[in-house]
Amino acid sequence: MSGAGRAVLAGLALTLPFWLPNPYFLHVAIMAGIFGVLALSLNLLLGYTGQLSLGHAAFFGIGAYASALLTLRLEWSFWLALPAAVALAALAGWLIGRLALKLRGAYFVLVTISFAGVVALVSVNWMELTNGPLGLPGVPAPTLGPWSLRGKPAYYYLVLAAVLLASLVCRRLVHSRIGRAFVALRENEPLAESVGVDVTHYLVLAAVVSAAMAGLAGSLYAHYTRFVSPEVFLFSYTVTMVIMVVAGGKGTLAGPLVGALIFTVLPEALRAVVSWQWQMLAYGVLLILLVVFLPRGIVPAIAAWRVRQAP
Amino acid sequence: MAELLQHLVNGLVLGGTYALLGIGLTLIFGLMNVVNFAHGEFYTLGAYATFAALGLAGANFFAAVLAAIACGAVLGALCEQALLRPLRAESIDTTMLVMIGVWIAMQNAELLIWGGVAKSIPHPFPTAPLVLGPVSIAPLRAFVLVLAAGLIVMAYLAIHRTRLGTAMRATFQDRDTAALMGVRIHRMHTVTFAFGSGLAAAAGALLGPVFLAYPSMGDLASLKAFSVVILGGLGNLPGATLGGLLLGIAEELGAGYISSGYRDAVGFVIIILVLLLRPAGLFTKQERIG
Amino acid sequence: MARAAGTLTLAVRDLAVRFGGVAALAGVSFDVHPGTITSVIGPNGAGKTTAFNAITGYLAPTRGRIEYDGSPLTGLRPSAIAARGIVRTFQRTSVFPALTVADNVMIGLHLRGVAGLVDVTLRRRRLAAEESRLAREADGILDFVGLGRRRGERASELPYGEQRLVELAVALGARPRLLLLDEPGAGMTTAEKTTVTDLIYRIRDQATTVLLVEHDMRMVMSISDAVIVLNHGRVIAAGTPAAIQAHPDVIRAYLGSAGDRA
Amino acid sequence: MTRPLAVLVALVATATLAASSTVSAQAPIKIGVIEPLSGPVAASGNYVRMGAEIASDWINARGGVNGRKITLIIEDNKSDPKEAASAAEKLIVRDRVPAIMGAWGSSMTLAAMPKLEEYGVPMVVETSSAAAITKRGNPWIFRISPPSDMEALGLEQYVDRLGVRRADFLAVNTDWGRGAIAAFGDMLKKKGVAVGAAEYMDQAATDMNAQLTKIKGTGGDTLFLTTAVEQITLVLKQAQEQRLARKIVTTGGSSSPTQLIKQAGAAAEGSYHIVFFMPWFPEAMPDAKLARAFVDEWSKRGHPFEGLTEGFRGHDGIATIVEAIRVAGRDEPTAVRDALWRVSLVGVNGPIRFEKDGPTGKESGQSKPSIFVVQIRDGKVALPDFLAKQ
Repeated sequence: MSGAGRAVLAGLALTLPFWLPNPYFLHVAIMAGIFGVLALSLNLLLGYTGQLSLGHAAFFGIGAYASALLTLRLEWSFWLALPAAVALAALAGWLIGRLALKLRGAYFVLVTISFAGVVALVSVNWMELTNGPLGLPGVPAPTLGPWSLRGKPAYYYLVLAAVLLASLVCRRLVHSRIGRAFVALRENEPLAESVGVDVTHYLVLAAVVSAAMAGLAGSLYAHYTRFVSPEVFLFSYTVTMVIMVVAGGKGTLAGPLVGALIFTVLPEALRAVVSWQWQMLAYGVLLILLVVFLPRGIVPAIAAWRVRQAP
Repeated sequence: MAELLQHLVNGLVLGGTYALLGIGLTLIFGLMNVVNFAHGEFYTLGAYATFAALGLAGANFFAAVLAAIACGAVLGALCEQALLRPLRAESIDTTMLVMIGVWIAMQNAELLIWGGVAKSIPHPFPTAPLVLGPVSIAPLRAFVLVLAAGLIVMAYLAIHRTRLGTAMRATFQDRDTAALMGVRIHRMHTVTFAFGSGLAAAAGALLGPVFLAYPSMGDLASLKAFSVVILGGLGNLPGATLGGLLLGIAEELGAGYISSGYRDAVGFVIIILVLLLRPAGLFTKQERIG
Repeated sequence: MARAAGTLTLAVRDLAVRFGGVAALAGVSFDVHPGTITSVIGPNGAGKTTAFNAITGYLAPTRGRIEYDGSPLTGLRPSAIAARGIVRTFQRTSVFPALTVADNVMIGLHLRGVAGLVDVTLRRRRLAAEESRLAREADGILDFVGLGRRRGERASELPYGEQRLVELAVALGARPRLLLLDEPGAGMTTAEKTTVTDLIYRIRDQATTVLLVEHDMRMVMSISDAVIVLNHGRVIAAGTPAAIQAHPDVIRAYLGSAGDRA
Repeated sequence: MTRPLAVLVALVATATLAASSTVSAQAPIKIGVIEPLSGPVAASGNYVRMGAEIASDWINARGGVNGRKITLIIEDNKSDPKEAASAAEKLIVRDRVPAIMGAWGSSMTLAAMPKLEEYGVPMVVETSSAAAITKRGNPWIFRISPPSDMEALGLEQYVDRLGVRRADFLAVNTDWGRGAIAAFGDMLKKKGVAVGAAEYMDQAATDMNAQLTKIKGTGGDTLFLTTAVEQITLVLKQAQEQRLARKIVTTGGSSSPTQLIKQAGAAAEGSYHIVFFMPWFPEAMPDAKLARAFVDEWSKRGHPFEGLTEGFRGHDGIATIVEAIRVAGRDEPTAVRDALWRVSLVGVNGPIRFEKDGPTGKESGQSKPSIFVVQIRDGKVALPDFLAKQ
């Protein structure tokens, strides 16, 4: 993207609360931001190391529950609970990374699904800790000094900061020996090992960073909706992340964000244009069309198109 | 003791249903390498097709089951030709995403057509249980278990003992050589997907009457099918069968003796353990590396 | 022959590898001396690549010992062995296909960088300095192998001969002290083989010991300081090229195996 | 145009269309409805929607309220709390509804509640049973369905006549099931009934044989069953296969005995069901005429009879909101909220009037609905012996 394009985009993002016609759109923007962080997180594993995690909702949920419990039960400040939630999710990522590092492809997928399944069942059944299926209502909104970040514009900037942070981390990682090691594992694992890329170390590292980012999104989600229930572990959340990453363009920095924006706006847009009977059907059909016409995702398709335009 | 026996019988019956779900997917996922999230929807389709054939066309129960299988196979073939064929050069994630789209679209189309109310599918078997000493089993479930075993054996023979099956396996093991030997690659893809989808529909047709038919019934079916396929080893029909039985019995005993709230967790933990200890699946000979 | 007295770079002792019931290596021992080019030859299935895989940690030997500079390598993972300075190439062309030639080499330079997660996320300047240093090194290696003008192209789009050079450049990125080349000349034209032979000399001259598996006897006999002959998983001869060419067992093995396979 | 561009343009166009919402001046009064219309409990959500539509059509046929017609804006929460919150936000901000009815499941309702507080819009809760909903101090919540403990108290008077001595529980592993086990367990213990096993099943589970085998081993006489009608059907069938000889009592009012007779057949024989509407005996309902009219209208529309036990909730919820708008005299959220405290009407279930519940100063409204018990006998829905004889 050109410098001018980037400046316009930054300007739009920074001024969004001032020109969006109503808070509902800001709500959509906040959800898109939270899912943007999630999509970036999944993309680190799927797009760069080539390992598909279908248990990513687990890290999201762990982040959400950790943050909610620490602020509700121990009355920690949001600013302490947030890093703690990130750390706990990262720990879970480390565990999964260690457990599953010998597994690839379908087997890795199933271990991550199973892990998420176990965590979800714990959230339902461990009543004393999680309040079970009743969930945790009344998660406090964050405050910053004397100001509450309860309002949507303030929370929007918080989420925007998180999105920027997550994309910055991704960008730096990708353009470093760590990111290259991730890609090397995806492209040719034996060759990567032959020049000293430690498979275990980098797969676990990718899982940890990815899980930490998902935990960040989970904490932001908990303090935004102010209600956490076992549904945060729903498989459909993971599926949504996969849709965002793959349709946006896996293995690109912008793809997950574009995917998150489109696939958060799309269901809300469908609410407005199609009656409820047809919404999910339309969503599925649009997804199929998108994959058939742009199999590599939106961002790579645009990049390829631009290359063709400028010979 | 009587309770344990009953749990084991229950587990066997449940495992049989899991195996039935798994064999279709082990072809599509194991051989074709398509992460088919829509597998459960073909199962749902089988159940609704049976319901429609019985209720609307007034067909005989067994004819309805056959019609449902045909329905699943035809739709599977269409799906393969229209969506998967153009994406054959793309990565496994791309085909997975298109199947996620099919999953969402099919499930909501079913909701639109049939409404959300569960349908009970009538069957010709008596409802009173067969009592054998301390244990009991419903005649329908016993029938399904026998038929599932029959279907599994048939599928095995079709794949390992017929020319078509040989061509099928050749296609996915070494596509170029198979093409050189005159196998029509495109057609083998379509046939395999149709075969797998037909088996899923068969599972739906048989299990629909045991349970109920409703639009989201395929979600759980997909999850269990994936578990069974991976437990048994990709593309391995006897493995999928044993994997199904293992999962069924483990869940049953877990719910019976540990905690019913953690029932599915027992299955998940077994999957994790199996994959950690035998990464290529429980019933596959370890491949050598190098 | 340039041979430093006393220390061996690589010492393989009684190495055995079995696959199921088949013995791919049945007790192999040989030495590689520092600063030399040593070739391993033998008919197909003699166990050459298996030996490479065992030395570089890609498979665990059933029995035996591998020592490098006096300390054992057995049990180490490939990446740890690479970190000790032993780098290999593969028999079949092995590159990072979707990446540019320059990025391929940058991955090869993995061990030349030190940036960890903290550097990458927090120490921007240090990261930038490392990145530009690595980029310069990559340029140097690409010029060395003669791929300077291909740096922006995708590795998978290069012709076969150049892909093998990319592979070599990736391996050189790790600054090997012992480089194991698995059939570097296979499938190449005579002109390309000359280029590769020349490169191998230049690599040796940069104080890298080279261990080579190769089928082209002319190439082997012209560049090797020492030759080891394997057949049916055993060493049947070892010595200078001249000695090997005259060795009766070697002649028999090659003719015999040709007869067996006919 | 190239393909990537065409797809992008299509997506952007959809989004833009969505953005250009039209609000006209003298439009009908909008009322928001949030129900699970797709997903695992879609059937129940859709029945509630059908009931709401009947109420809306009836009100409009009578000339609307305050001289204006009403129109329902229906949103699907897909059984996902996130979607419920989004739907509430959309209804409040985009559609500017003065009140909402919803959102079936308790976790959906709980997730939507912060939005009500944020914007100051009241919600009439038609189904959710979690105690927390009215205890949290959200003054925008008005519930017409009974929380589990109220339902348990409603059953208390019949415990002896049902002959419950030793009870086991089987419930869906959600807030609803867990809440029911706690509430009914407490009530039964107070009555001196022994409580045996408490087993759970996943919302999507279809095979409950393991739980039933375990329950069979406790030697109790009554099984309390709390889940949606689909799972009740499966449990009844599988209980028959397992030869589980128990009185079965279903709680929660979502059992739809007619559907059970159809789908579980003989396996449903003898089971008792707590319901909040008895469409089989409209004359026995508090407002017999209304109940009869509702049943007739329902069948006239071709809706399945078995949906009535769920569908009445939609009618009563919308009727309550419209009554509040009438009392308030305008369709402004705060006025409607204040008016909700003053409404008194008779719905299909019976009288609806809100009493204060929850922390002082921030009370939620809780109505005290009527609770009934029916039994399936000889393939028909009947009043239990002990009630019929009265």
